[in-house]
Amino acid sequence: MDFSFTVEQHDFAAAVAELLRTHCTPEHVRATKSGFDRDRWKRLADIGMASVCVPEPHGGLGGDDLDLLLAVEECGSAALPEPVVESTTAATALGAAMESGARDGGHADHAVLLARAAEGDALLTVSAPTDPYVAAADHAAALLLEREGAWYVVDRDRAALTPQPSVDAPRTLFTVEWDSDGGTLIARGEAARAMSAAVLNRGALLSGAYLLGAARRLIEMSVSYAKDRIQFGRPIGSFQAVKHHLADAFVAVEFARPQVWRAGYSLTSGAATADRDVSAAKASASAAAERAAAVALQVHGAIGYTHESDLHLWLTKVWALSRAWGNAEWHRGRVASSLIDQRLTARLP
Amino acid sequence: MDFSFTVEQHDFAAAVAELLRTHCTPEHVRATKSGFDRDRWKRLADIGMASVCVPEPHGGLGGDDLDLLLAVEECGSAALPEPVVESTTAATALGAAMESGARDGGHADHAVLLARAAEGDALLTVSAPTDPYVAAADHAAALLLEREGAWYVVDRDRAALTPQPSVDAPRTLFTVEWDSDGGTLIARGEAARAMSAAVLNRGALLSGAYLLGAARRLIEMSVSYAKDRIQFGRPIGSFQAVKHHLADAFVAVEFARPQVWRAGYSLTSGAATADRDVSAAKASASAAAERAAAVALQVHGAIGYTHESDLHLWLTKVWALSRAWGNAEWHRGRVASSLIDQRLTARLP
Amino acid sequence: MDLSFTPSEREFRAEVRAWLAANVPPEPLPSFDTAEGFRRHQDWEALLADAGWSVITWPTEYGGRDASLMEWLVFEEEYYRAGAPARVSQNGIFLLAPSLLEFGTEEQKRRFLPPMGRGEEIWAQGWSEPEAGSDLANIRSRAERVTGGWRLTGQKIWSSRAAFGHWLFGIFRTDPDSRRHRGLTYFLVPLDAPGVTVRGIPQLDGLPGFAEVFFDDVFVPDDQVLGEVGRGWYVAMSTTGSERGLTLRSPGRFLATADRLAALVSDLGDGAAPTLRDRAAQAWIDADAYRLYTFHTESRMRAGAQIGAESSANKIFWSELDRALHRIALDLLGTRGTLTAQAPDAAEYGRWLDGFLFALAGPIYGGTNEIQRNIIAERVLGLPKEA
Amino acid sequence: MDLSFTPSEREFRAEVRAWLAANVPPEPLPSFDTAEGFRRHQDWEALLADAGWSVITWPTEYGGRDASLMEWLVFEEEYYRAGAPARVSQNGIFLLAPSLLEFGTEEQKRRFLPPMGRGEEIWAQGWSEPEAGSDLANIRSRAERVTGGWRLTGQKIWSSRAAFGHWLFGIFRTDPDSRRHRGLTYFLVPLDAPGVTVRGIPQLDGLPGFAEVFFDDVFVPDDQVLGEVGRGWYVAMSTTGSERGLTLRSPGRFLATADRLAALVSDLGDGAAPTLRDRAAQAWIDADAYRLYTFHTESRMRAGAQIGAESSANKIFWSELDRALHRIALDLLGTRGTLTAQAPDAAEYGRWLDGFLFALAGPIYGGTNEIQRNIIAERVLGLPKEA
Repeated sequence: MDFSFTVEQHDFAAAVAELLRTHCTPEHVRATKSGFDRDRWKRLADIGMASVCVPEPHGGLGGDDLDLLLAVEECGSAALPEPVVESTTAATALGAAMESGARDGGHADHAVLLARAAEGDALLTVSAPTDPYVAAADHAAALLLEREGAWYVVDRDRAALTPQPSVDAPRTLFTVEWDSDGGTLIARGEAARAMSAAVLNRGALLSGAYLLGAARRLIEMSVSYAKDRIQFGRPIGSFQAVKHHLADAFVAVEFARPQVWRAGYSLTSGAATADRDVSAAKASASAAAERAAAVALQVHGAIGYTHESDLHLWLTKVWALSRAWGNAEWHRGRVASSLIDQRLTARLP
Repeated sequence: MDFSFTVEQHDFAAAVAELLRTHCTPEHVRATKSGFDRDRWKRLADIGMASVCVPEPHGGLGGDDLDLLLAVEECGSAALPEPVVESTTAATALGAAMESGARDGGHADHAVLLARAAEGDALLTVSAPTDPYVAAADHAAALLLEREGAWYVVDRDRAALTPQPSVDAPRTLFTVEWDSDGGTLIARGEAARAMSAAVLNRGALLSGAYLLGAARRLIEMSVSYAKDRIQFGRPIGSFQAVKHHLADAFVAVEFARPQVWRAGYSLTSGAATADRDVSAAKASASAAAERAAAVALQVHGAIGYTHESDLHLWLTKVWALSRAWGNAEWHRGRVASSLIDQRLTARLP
Repeated sequence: MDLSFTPSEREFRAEVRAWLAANVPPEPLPSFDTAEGFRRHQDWEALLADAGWSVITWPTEYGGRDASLMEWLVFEEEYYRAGAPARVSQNGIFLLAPSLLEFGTEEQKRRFLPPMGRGEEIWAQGWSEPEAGSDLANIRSRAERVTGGWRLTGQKIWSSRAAFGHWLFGIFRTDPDSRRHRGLTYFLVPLDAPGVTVRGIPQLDGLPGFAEVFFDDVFVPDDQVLGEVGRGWYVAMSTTGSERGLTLRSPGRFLATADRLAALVSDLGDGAAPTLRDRAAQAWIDADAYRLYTFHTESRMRAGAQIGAESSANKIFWSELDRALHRIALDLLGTRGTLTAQAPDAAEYGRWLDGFLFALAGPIYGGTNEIQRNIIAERVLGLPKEA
Repeated sequence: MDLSFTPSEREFRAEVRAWLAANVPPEPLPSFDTAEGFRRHQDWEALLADAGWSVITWPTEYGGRDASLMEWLVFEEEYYRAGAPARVSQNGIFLLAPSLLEFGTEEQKRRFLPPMGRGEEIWAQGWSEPEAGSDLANIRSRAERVTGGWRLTGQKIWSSRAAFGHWLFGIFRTDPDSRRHRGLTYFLVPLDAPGVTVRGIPQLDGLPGFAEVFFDDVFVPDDQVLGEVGRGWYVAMSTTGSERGLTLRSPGRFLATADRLAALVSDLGDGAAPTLRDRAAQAWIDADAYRLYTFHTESRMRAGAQIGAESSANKIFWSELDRALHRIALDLLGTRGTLTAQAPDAAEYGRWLDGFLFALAGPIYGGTNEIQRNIIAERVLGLPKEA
């Protein structure tokens, strides 16, 4: 049993964090009103962020979810506006479809698309099976969409997008209409069902990892504010109520993190408990992040409500991502069903 | 709109409180190992506690639930061991059955029984429709029991009692077996259904009132302890965490109380919302009392766990009565069903 | 105990309901934190005032109808039930007016109350300062004695309505050697006075729901001092323990939200997870409990009781209730719950998100819930102050 | 990351499981807070020790098998899964033994460890005093230097196992002028020494789960001092930050309870309210999370990390988890959940009530959760100490 990441995985996350410290400061995040900065995305892709889970024959690194978790947590800590969850999930799904399709020759256009996505030159996105909206569809070259039990790759230009603005403005959401002849079939039947399950699990896993980073940062900002802010003649961080709120949020995040990592391992190793493990992780990460957001607002007081404070950059991410890819209620329901209806109480490890 | 009790109602509660200050100290409660002290019960009956809701023709005062609520809260505040909830509920139900039966002549034995109960010379008890056990059956002269949609009065001597000891030892519980020829029918059909509803609502209401008193006392004891107990060089009551726990418990009790009173009014006035109002009250009172119990234990620390401290006299009452007559979950379910399935959102007042 | 409304209260309710049904705009007004929305809300206040519904508890001579507290509670229930516009005049009519009625001179009442009631003059509040957030007594803005009045210097922050409003009420330090609650005086200041600068503070939605107000040698004549010089804290706080504790957030608001939540759960049918159904029932019970607690307090006040820590208990209860109501709705709606009101798919659901964001502030403003818990623990339960 | 057990760990688990299946008494033993139950639990300890399962992490020379921390975690999972008896030797093997192994002389280890591991000598803990509950440093019991040893005077309270046990470990003030954490010394005291009086304190169930221990000029020879004179606090606390934080409550206990809870919900079928089903799922998730957090900590320790505030986070998490698990079970069982184990109807359900009562103490002992939150806030998050 070894609950640690490899040196390479740590190094990759450190490189992502370093890049974001320079190119994804709060000022940068504020400036990214559209939700997508091609230059920053290209830089991230240059160090491998877009290609980790793309198969090697298609220009990727052939890695797995475990190679990504720490780096995605760093993205959450920086409130990275780019849709790292959706693009990675889409690229992984397309790569897997290509791999299985390779036996039948694959699809040349998709190979090009995937290679460009791995390079950071084309963005992919995907519809979450739990949600009616597609994130970042406006920035994407192509969308992976499900219709009547089959999956398609749809050119963005062949799809009609209706914006559905949400609390997290840079995370653009859309309802998408498209003609069937505008899409290319990549999976149907059993393969499509497997793709739906894989997409849902991966999106939930990665949004969970992102939420851990955002929650960690919210706690850091609140601790720092509570040390400096003087009320009633003393720093508010010396009051027990403030301490205990922050300690509880910290504990929630610390206990959610190993669950997210275990879920990554379950997915990667194809464990029988993968669905349940992913749902436990997303439920815990969503709840921990919501708790951190509520405590951060309470500690900051009115200033946390302003556009001037940076706090809202993380708050809005938490409110959006804790509900995207299935909220805590939905995932807890999936755990209950596995645990109680199917009496699957076996554990991994 | 007048949310106040009459002078008589206040005076009655004050008289009960005064009597209990003398005859129901913690030492008395400890000494009442059997759960029933005939002398104390007789004294309470002498000032009207057993006869408030008994019709006047049967030796009672012909009052209603509102005449009882404040007095029952005082019983909870004193951790009165005698089964005031069950005996009052039983006497009221038998009185009502006699009243409607009076038109057909009634039953002479029951008139004697009721008059003796009103005097405090005979104890009545009743099976709660929510619970499989009958409280205080060993001390009762007769039991009101439901079987196959009909209600009976059963002589205690004609029933076989199996003790089912619970966390609140003096609140003796029993499973009861009896032959049908050992009981006298008092209601069937529609009348029996009405009696079941009335019994359930009255038991839930009165146990809610009792819980308010117990919760109030638990908070008082904890406040007093927190003022005196020194840790880390200061009274523990000066720590914010202790203050906030106690403040939250206090708020929960204060907001539960008007709900209990409103439920009493709904029952008394035969409101269409009575079932829902009683359930809201019992759910809130149970939750508030459980909260007060948890906080009291946390404030007292290890001493709260000992037999030497008086705290357990109230803790065990709360644990038992918050679950008897339907726990918070059960009652919240009844509210949800009324509110959501039947869309009954009208309010009283 | 008689929990029925009197015939006159029932008539009153019917009258309010009928008027609102006929007059509440069918479409929600734009936010009053925009220039246009502000004006449209002022128009609504004028319409309310013309019909005599604007400030019903005030004496008739200033535009009210001498309504009882119970009538006001009934009015509020109907107002929120009808989905009527938010009150742009809220700071003035709920926070300033009680103080003005108690401490103002007859001239001040005649000068300020009627235009406040008609929504012609909108008041901003000036309590907080950058170094005095929850700790209001730490006020540093000061007023110096000059001939015929005072010169104000300093800065106020978190002034709601200041961005588009006309007047500000607030306390300033008139005794430079004083500390904490002493030596403060209550001033009424026009926001267009020379030396006043208002800077809007954009909130999460980008609109200036708050403002900073800077005072640079602003002259205020003596007749714009409310109450005694040096007793500003007393003037500001004396009403918080009385009706204000009851009227800051009337139950009507939460009852309407709770009913909408119950309807949302009913409408979703099997689409509502059973746990959310249960949480919604609990929140509805709590809204109902808040109403009962308020009626109970009203009965006690009518019997002559003074309101004390009830306002702290109220504050904790309604702010947590409001947050719960909206959080449950968002949990019911999933991703759809995160859409803003502008999203085509939001339909009528967009109000839940706005309400959620607003509700999150509840435990913070008007004295944080931590402070309210201290008040209950120390003043009601009698626990010792912190070391 | 490789979350699989090694072949040797799997073999180890199989071996433990097989032995427990063959040896765990089919009926629960009487409580070890009764004379008979105490003896029966000692017999069980002897059986465990004979098979080498009593103190697996100890060096073989003292009766252990040099097991790794991971093997111990596996052992604990199997132990609770099998429903094996509570460890009457717990104070000794979990709290004293780590200190003895680190600070004891070779003679002390040889004298005390083997009979402790075989359950022949049962140890009571002597930390708390009437005036030193959560504030352990406020210790007043003192030890005076005399020829060849010390004379102990004072009182300890909340000594679990003291009512029937043989020895007590605890700290006493050896420097009468010292304050707080300084000038304390760690002593090992036989409970049958002249001058020692033990008075059982009945708990809610009437059994003496705790005792008060009075010391009236009790002579303790020098070789029963553990570690340096005057460094008793250091000796007592040094192990709390290392493995003890991890081993005070191993995940196995909560995993077994969570599985029983899931089975209870499954068995009740439609009789389980949907909300309780949901709460049970959350509690099961949390038990699983506690296990993962522990494995994660074990990996970090193997990589050389020091354990710090993890033990505070652990304490908060498991104590709240334990309370939740049992509360949900009682909510599922309704009135039946309030029956004691003696009630005919309680059947296998009676254990939930006992567990509930025990779990309620979790947030209190071993440092209240309030203290643990302070530790996290100050030592991990770096927030300032209270004024």
